[in-house]
Amino acid sequence: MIRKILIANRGEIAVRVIRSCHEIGIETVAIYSEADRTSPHVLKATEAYCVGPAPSSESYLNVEKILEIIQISGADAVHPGYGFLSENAKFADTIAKMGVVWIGPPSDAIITMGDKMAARELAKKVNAPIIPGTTEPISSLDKAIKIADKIGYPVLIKAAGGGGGKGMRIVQSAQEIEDAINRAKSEAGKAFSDDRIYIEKYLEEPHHIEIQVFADNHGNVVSFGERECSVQRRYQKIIEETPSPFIDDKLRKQLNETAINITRECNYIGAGTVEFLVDKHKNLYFLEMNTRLQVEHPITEMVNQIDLVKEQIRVADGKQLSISQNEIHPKGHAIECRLYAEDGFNNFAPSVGNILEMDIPQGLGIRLDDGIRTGQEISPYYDPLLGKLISWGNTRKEAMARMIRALSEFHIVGIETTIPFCKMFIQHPRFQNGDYGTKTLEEIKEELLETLREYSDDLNVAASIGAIQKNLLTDQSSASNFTETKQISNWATSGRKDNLR
Amino acid sequence: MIRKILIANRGEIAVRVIRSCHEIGIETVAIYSEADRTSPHVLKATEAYCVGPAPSSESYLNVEKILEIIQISGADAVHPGYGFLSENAKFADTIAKMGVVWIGPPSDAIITMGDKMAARELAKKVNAPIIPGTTEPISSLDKAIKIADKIGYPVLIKAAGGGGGKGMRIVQSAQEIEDAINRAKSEAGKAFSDDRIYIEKYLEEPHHIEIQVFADNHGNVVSFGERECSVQRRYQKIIEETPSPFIDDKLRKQLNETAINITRECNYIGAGTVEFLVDKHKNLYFLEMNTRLQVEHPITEMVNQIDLVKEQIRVADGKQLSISQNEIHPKGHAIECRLYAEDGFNNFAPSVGNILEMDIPQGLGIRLDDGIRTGQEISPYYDPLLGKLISWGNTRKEAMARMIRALSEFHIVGIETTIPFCKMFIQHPRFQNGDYGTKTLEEIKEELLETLREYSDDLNVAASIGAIQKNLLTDQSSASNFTETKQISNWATSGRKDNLR
Amino acid sequence: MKFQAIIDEQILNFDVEQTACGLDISFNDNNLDADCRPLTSNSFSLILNGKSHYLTITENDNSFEVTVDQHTNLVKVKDETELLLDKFGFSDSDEDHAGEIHAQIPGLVTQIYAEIGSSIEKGQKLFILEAMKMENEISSPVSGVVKNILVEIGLPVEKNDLIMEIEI
Amino acid sequence: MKFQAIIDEQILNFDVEQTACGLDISFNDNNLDADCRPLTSNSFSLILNGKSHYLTITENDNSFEVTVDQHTNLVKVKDETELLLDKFGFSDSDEDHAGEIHAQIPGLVTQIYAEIGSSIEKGQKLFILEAMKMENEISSPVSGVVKNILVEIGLPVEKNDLIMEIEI
Repeated sequence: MIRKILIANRGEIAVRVIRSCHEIGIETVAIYSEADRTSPHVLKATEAYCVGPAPSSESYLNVEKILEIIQISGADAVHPGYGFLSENAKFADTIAKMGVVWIGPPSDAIITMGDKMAARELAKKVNAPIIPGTTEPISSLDKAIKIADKIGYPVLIKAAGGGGGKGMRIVQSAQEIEDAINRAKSEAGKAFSDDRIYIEKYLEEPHHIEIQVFADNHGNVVSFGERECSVQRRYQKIIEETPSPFIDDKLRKQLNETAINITRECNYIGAGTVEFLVDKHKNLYFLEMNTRLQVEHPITEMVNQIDLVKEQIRVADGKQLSISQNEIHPKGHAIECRLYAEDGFNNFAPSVGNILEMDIPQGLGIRLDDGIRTGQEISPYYDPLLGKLISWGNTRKEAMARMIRALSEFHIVGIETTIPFCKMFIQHPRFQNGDYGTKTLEEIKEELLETLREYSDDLNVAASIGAIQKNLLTDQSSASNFTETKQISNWATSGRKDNLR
Repeated sequence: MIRKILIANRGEIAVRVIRSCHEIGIETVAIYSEADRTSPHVLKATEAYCVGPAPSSESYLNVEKILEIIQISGADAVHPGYGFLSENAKFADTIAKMGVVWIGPPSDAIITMGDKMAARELAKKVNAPIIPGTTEPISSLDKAIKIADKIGYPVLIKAAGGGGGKGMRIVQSAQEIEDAINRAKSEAGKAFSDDRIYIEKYLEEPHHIEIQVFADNHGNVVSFGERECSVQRRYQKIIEETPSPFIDDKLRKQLNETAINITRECNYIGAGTVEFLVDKHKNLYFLEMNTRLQVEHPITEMVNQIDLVKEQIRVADGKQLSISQNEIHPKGHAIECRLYAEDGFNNFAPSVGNILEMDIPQGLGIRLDDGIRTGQEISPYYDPLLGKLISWGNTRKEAMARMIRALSEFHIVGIETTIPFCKMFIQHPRFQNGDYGTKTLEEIKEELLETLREYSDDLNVAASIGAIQKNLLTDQSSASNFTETKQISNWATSGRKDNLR
Repeated sequence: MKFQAIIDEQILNFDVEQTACGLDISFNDNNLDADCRPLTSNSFSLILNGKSHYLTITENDNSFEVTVDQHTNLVKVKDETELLLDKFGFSDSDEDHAGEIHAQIPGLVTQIYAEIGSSIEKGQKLFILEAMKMENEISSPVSGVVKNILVEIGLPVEKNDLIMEIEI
Repeated sequence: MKFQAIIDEQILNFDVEQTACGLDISFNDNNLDADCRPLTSNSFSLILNGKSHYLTITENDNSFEVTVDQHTNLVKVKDETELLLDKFGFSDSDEDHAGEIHAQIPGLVTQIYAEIGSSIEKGQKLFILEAMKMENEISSPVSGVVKNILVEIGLPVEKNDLIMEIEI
């Protein structure tokens, strides 16, 4: 019986885990770096211990110190959250060997699914489709053509020696293949002194779709349905929703079954996520499995009305899952917006500073998984994720409208966030119509900026009045000196703001 | 088609209505008294107009000015919220005659159900049980005995001439009745020079249970289930939950059917609440009908996953209800705590002041319907309700644990609130076991205070360290002068805090 | 630096040194593992022997109203200078004002239950102050004799107005 | 009192009188129905011709960063004295510093794409600053010639450190 859980993490996920623990009467132990002494997870935990200096390598990844805190605090279980040590099999093993419960899958499953090739092999065993392609680089033209024919067009040719798009080619048909391979090899040879190439299936307008699975050690494996995670930038997810507006029930069934098969095959226990790419022809391809709780797990919780962290703890405690597959019937629609300390309208430039004020949206169908507080200093040491805003609605339309309503109510002063970007993205017809894939963000980025520039005169007058009012208040509180030398223009003022105009 | 709604209210309910309007693309018009210029409902509405000075009679009840603002703003509908003009039939009528949609029941229904005798008669017509008793005062001993026998014991004898418990008697059996009536008459005669008395059925350990009904003008009348509202103080509800832990399915069915019958009989349209008293033998008695949205409507929304304000707007717009009775299956359990600006541990003394800081609980299963913001001045002019915290869980146990978790995370600095009281009440075995009625709060009040006094030494040391730290910071920021005369002790410091020790 | 905290009629003695890493605090001559950090002007995080506490603190006349994990207490703090003054009998006593009953909120006095000269028990109701749509019964914080009544029934009072004086 | 607001390359002229009930504001000689009230230090409520706006404002060097209904703009405000100085040619120009590229956040410079003397187009990438576990590409806000580079690859920089100077 677990009584006290050490959460080997920080930020919103640590707070998330603490909340569920306290609701089931389990005490919590927070660890914090010196930069995080007054962060919310420290304030909300039952106990808190310093784990080292600010850099992750000396604190949240400092295994030795964490083991020491486990001993001092008497924690009988460890929840790793996501990131940091969550997919570190050795850490999982060490914990388990101490007689402390590891709230995650067995280390064998972590190792298998953490290895790209091993995961691919395992997927093949259960007949899960994987993206067809070469796993070894080739330099022979004949062999390359044969493989391309076998994979089927369109195919993607990639240079083995380097990245950055050099030597990369999309080939639509057999007529073009010879010429394309020759050119790719030549380009790659020049650029990287290595003319070997990979060939793989080119996925048209791919969607990133993942399945939330859960297994206990009584042989039960269930799926809680899919999450559509195609709103991405540089493989960083920004907005997720469930159900996916793109897939149909046939594909949904296929995805769920495939995910369950993979989960069963790797002797999984606990919460996991099986990621797929789905092309525009609704072909699915297994991508990888994340052997931990996912950032975007709340949307699955909303439509299933279940607390996945509590299920993790149940299962780690040796109990059965509280729900069986035939009781799982997702209801309604949920959307998550990730709140990053980044300026969505300036290439997602990170923002640091003090959170001076916050006005947080509330009300029916709105959930915030937060990891920040008023007065907090956002430091440059960690991931810029501040929290996640989640909306639920009976329909996709309602969930979207509710999210827009909530984002409009959300004011954070002191740092830039992705709130305005998320709002405009959700308002865009491509999202409204559910007509988007992993490349959509890149495609409509400029259009969003353009819309932002369409300023009404009213807003300009409003902004001016505010500035004048603030100016008067500032002058009153501190007699201003107009001859004072003022320091001007770093790229915050000159670069970033130019973009906003 | 409604496009712009004026909300003739303030505080949390005005904010609540604004949120639903914006989610369905309807613009909102706020009205505000001079004291409310910077209150949240003004900040969140599309438009806002001043309706007069602080006192309600000159602002939120100022019909003439409200009608003027309807004209100026071009609002095509009015939502009255609860309180203020929400049950004012004449106002409803005036609005309707202007060609503006009244989001509430027809004035006839308001009039009928607002009249105690008329409502009683209507209830009788549909065979709804009402509390048996005399409606006219009597002074004849014989007649009184006959009536008491007919009603059945226990009965309550009340003086017609006055209140305050004088002349009031509970009579358990026929043997005691003659003596009791004589004494009551004599006491009442002396106290009020009027020896007439009322006799009514005495309800043992009564519960206050109400049914949320909804009707459209297509003949559909549905019930969304009950709310248990027995945690009360001076008839002011403090904590509500659904489903009621007290009633069984048979009684539930009876309550729902009776409520629907009454709703149908008074030609109701829109959202309404039928209130009942239920005694310990599970006998139900019709009490009254509230012809408006109820403060505690969110718990019904949580278990039914429906937005009742959106339904109100639909129905006012002439559309059918979006849901039929056989689709209504409440799921899980919801609890609401009312956050009053009152000190729950000092006789609910009201508190005014500036909200200096707020740390609001978030996360899965938690909803806040808020009407306050950081920096807001809580004035003495209006109802002390600041907002409502609502928890949802798959079970009653989970909803309670979640509520306690959320209340523990809730910090408001600057005014006293009922947050600590609600937390202790929910933690008390009487609430935990679902074993409470309308008198429980009064019964366990002292015990809660006693528990509060059981201070651990650790907490005293913690408080002292905090005070010393604050003292040092204060000294640093303003050089302190120990000879300065300090003004001490109003009843805030001497009276109220004594109670807290 | 020595500090005395008076809380719940107990006197707690602390010794506090300001070091580079914060405060070094001893309680009853035992060094505490305590780390108290301001979050905002009125909120603090205290880690005391590993346990995390959330404190909110407001200044209230010469005391601090401290809420620890939602338990509120009044704490008086005396520093070395004040302790020295106490020792030589120069302490400013609170007792002088203990019988002054002030209005905590603006409102209307609608009932007065006492007269000048009447004896009052601690907890006995003194008057009703109507505010926020509610009748608020005000009870006496002390026992004594009513020395003065400064309001009349039906008249509005402002916050902190003196309403009664009770001689203890 | 006259004020000039410079926003989005437009110049807006206001006339503001402080009255008992707040500010009386004229824009282009037309009286506005405007009521602007502070909510906290950085938030304001503005009711302009009946419409309710939520404003957050922070001071940023000599400008205000104003967010109205989540649209952010930089606004410069000049009062009568400053307008007078402008008139006589004493205005302090921003242009002097426009080519200075500072680090907006602390981080590590991992790539530099320019050399001293090279011509730079507005929008061309200058260097990569690694922070918050991300690579951040910094582009030039101006066109010009690189005059100075003050960092080296692999070295950490603090917030506001000068990284490059570009002669416009």
